Amino acid sequence: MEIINTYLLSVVLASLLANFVISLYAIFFKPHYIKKIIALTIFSDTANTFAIFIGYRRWINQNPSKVPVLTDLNPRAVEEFAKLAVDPLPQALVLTAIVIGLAVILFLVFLGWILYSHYKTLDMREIRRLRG
Amino acid sequence: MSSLKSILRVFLIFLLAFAIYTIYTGSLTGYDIVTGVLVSIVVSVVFSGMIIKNPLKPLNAIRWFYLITYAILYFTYYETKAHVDVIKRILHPKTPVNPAIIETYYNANSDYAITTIANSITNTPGTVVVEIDETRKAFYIHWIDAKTLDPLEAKREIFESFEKFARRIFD
Amino acid sequence: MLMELILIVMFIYAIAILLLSIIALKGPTIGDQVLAIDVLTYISLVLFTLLSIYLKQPLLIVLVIPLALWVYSLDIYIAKYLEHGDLGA
Amino acid sequence: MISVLETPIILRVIGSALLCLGAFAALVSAIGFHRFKNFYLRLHAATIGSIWGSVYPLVGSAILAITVEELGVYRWFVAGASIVAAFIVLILAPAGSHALARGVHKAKVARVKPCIADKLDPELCG
Amino acid sequence: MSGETGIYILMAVVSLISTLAVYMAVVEKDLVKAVIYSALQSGLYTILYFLLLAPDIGLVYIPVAVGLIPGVLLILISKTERWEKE
Amino acid sequence: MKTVEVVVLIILILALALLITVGFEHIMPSTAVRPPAEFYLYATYNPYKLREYTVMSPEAVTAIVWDFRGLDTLFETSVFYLALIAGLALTRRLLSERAEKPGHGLSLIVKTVTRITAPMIIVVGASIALHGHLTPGGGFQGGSVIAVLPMVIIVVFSVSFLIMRGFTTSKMIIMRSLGLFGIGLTAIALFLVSLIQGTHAYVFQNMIKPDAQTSMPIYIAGALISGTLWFFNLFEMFAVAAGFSIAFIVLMLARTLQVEER
Repeated sequence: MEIINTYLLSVVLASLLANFVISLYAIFFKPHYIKKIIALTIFSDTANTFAIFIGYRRWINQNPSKVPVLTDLNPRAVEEFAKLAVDPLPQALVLTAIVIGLAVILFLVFLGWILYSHYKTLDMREIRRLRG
Repeated sequence: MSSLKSILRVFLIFLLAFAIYTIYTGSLTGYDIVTGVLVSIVVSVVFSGMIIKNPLKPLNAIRWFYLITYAILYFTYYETKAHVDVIKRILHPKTPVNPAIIETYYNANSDYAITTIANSITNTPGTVVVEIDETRKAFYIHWIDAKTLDPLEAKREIFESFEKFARRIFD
Repeated sequence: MLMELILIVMFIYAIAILLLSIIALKGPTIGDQVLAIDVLTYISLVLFTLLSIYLKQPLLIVLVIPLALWVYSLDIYIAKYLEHGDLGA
Repeated sequence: MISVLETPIILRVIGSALLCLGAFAALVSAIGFHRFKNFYLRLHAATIGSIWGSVYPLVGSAILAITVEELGVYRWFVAGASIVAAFIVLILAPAGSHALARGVHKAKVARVKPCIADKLDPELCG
Repeated sequence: MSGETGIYILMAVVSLISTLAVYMAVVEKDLVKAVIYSALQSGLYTILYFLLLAPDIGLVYIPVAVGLIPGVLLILISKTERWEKE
Repeated sequence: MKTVEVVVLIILILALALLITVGFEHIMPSTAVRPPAEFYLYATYNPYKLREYTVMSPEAVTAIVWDFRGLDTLFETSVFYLALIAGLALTRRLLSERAEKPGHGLSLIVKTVTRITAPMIIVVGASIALHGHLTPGGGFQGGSVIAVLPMVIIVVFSVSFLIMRGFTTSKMIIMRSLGLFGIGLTAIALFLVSLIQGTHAYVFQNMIKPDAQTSMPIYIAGALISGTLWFFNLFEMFAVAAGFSIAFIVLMLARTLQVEER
């Protein structure tokens, strides 16, 4: 049973790695600017998911692992919470990363609009050619 | 009179906002009540003109009675009838369909009544409102089993009872 | 007894999500894809509720309301784009 | 006469029935997406998925959550959130379907097929 | 079958579909469709965050990735061009 | 047809997973978390044993975001604003807000439904932010939930509708500055107080530390507010919501400006 669980979790890890590879490929080799932005969002989301996945905690003796939020406020609940809850640190780091990611995407979108009004295209090959 | 009406309007939205805040928060301690009241006051002042035009309508008990009757009737009878019909069509080996976009005319005035009718039509499988023409008061409905193309007959077939209730509730 | 029922229901919902995501991936037109994503999300709301009952973690339910509120935003963006070609008009 | 002891059982039966209905409807809706070959027909399968597949089981799980004692005071939280989510889906899903259908029809992305008549734009028929 | 394995199966299936969505988003020439694929990927990641017990991330990820990024990208597409040339 | 490629992709992933299972099992999540995480979980609400390190907030994520790693978050917030300001600076010169005629928008049904959901959104966002120290949520979450509302209103009604209603960028900038000012003030509040009193306290301090014995209020009238966390959440909500709203409005006005330029 244990090995099946490990295999299923490694399917998650493998797909995240595949997402990394595919989106990195798109960021570097796809010529269109908007496609690059889409790939960038996918890349940052995958990185965030990867961080949270690393912080996941497996079940202990059929006890589901817990959300990192305390529900009862008493000393015994605190002890149990520290034994069962998942890692809150990656979640805290990812939280700000997502909002910053959106701000960066907005900046890139503004930049794309400026680029388009200058060159009348967003295809990177053509922009490179137009610059001479 | 008009100032009383606007205060009433704000108060009604305040109640709605506070109810949602309480349900979403899921607890009713002193902290929740204080913050909920503050947030609801801000929201109701900002949105009062946008949601309710005539504040006397929501205070009418007969409208609420019709609303409850309509909800019970709609969720038990009309939904079941329409769902069973479409589920039969999906599971039938040949998927028998007979679709058309038909034109019908509604007879309601307020925005909420029109929206209720249209959402009721769309929420019953088998009919979807594709386009609404406000000047001619026309719905264009995609109907999976077009029994008729005549506007009046189609109206009787699809949404006459919805319209009756919606006008009693919102008009 | 109840938990087994919930597990079976969740299994059926997972199959439905799988079938819908096939349409969302290959659906011939844009409309089909957006519609499939919609229904997929509405169905996963039920999955979320059942999971938070099954895992005995009521706090997970907070995700349901924002998700229900924002699914239709994709609909209206696509609809506005197809209708006018400009989202601000 | 319903005694206090039996009430949770009745609630559980109602909730479980709604859940089973929801599971069946969700599966049928997903099958319908595969069996119908046209966008406008799929709209009807989508309605099954959103009403019987989502609104009814959300109400059912709210009823079930009240009877689950392990959740403590938070069961009202779960039940309230489910009810509000059901209400939101009930009013937003048809608006989304309508907006999408209108956009697709105006942009002529999909044809109405099979079709008896199209009063809105006869060219799209067939 | 225990509940743990069930949760992990769901996780594996969801992440597999998300990889397919990412692949389709990258190879698609129609940029509107690429945005829709990335929205599908966002929805699947939301389910994944839920299963990984991160409601905080879900709460910030749903408005940003489901509600805002498709809209912002569609604005840019509507202002510029829809098709990616060969 | 892409079916072949998709099947190849699935098989590749499954094979890679097999490889990971056999060879790299130790990188998988296990039943334990790393020691720092265990400390954070143990210290987030623990007035019983760790009074000198606890944040008194049941929400571990918000506790880390605004207390254990509060300085990080402050600088991340400033990065976020720099990105937004850089974006706005690109179009700043071209910005002109005039209440033109209202646009077409979508159909009546969608408009009415959006009208009903608009207050719901603000209430839900405010609830998320104000309960950030008790239940999942916080300033970033509440702010981004609220920030979707201007976007939806722009799409469903039109951008000129939003401007005619009074949601101009200047008002949004005032709101955003208010939020940022509040964040800064909360960060140094305890330092200023101890400066006046003549005692010792750190910048960004929340609860008592071994060598700084002043503390923000944990309870106000019996309600747990966890010191600075409540204020940070509130101000961050304003800042995030207003900041994104400005960006959307400017982004939407861009089209008309481009036409006028020609």
